Amino acid sequence: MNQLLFFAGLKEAAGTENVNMDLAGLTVEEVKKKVFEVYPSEQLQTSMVAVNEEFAGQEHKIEEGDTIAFLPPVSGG
Amino acid sequence: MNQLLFFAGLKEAAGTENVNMDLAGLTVEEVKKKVFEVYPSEQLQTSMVAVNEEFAGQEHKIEEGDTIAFLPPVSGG
Amino acid sequence: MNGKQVWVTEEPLSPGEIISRVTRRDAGAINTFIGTVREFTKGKKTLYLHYEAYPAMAEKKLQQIADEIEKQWPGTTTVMAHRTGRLDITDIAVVIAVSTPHRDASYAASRYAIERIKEIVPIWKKEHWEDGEEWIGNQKETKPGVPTKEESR
Amino acid sequence: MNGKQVWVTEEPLSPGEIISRVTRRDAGAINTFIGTVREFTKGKKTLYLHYEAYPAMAEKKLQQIADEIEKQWPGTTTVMAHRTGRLDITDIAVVIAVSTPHRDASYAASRYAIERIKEIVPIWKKEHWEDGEEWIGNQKETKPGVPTKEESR
Repeated sequence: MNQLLFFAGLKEAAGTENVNMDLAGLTVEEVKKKVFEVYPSEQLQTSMVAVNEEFAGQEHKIEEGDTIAFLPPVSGG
Repeated sequence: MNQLLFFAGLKEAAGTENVNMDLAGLTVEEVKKKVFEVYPSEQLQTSMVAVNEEFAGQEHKIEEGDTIAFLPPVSGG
Repeated sequence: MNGKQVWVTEEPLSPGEIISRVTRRDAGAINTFIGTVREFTKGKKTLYLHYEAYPAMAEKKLQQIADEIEKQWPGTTTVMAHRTGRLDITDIAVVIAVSTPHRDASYAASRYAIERIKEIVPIWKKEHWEDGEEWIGNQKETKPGVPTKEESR
Repeated sequence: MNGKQVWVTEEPLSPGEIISRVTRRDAGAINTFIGTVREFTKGKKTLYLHYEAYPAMAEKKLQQIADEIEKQWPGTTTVMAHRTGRLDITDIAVVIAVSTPHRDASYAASRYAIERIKEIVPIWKKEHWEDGEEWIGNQKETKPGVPTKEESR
């Protein structure tokens, strides 16, 4: 099982801050598509993805137990 | 009468921090020469001169009552 | 408070305390950058802000920035803290303090830190106005979804 | 303390207090530069420093720098203080704080302030080592006797 985290505008659009899905074996790109089917937010397209608190590229493969976070463009500072 | 002020290394070289001299009518350049006769410190040559707390050029003319300060290269900050 | 080099907190930040953490015998210069909540942005009046973070990752990324700085400017000590939650006008959102032997590096490292924070640290700002609210994003105008200068795994 | 924008004092300087003076509703950025007493300079161990000022003129020149900054970067608030007397290792010699609407100007104005202080403010530093002491001068390596960028009367 994998935990998905949503932040900021994406959290509001999804109406939840975390959800569990089984995504092991998929690439980040595939994960984005799959999550988009459930939470069709435009912001998902412009978000970065972090796997286990590190930015992950489109080709990165999800493993069992990974935490996957969807990060809208940041605006700290 | 004019008050002369010496600072930092110049004060130590001159052995005094202030002295009165009558310098009205002289230019800063002339004042430097005159003061050098009394306090022949090399540092006098490399010092800036301030008249009444403002930097003064070589041609600046001293008036009665002006305070003349000799400022070695600064090293604050 | 604590002995951390970087942190994210809901508590008010104290610049004086953070400055004292980077003060050391072999430093002659300390540069500090403080981001505060400004009332007007492009003529629009902000009532207050709300900052949200992905705290664990935000602290990791702040630490990464501190490490990058100490690699790029050897002999630099960096301490950074970011506040989250509701912030009112003039409240401090972020404090960066760097100490270096000489002043050039203190300015360069401090500037680097704030630019990197706006690039890679997962913290988001929501502006609240009289007539609405909005999550602010992409301040750096980087291309969405591409972590600039960040190595993707 | 006092309501001054610039001052020279024998008392210890408090960065936190100085930062609070430049904090305001229309600023989003505060940059602070702090000069501290470093133990080693070019391999030589400093025991302590002694700063001497021409106080009245030093405050005039600090004020001039603050005015120059507010002219060059409109919307900037500048507060600067310099300490004199004996300073030990890690003691704060100078604090510059500038607040601006956006961060670019805060870095530029702060940097301008410290460079100008080292150029035109009549304050001198004497270094005390185990084997001697010396007045330091001409840190900026400007030509002696020529007030750089300064209009001679």
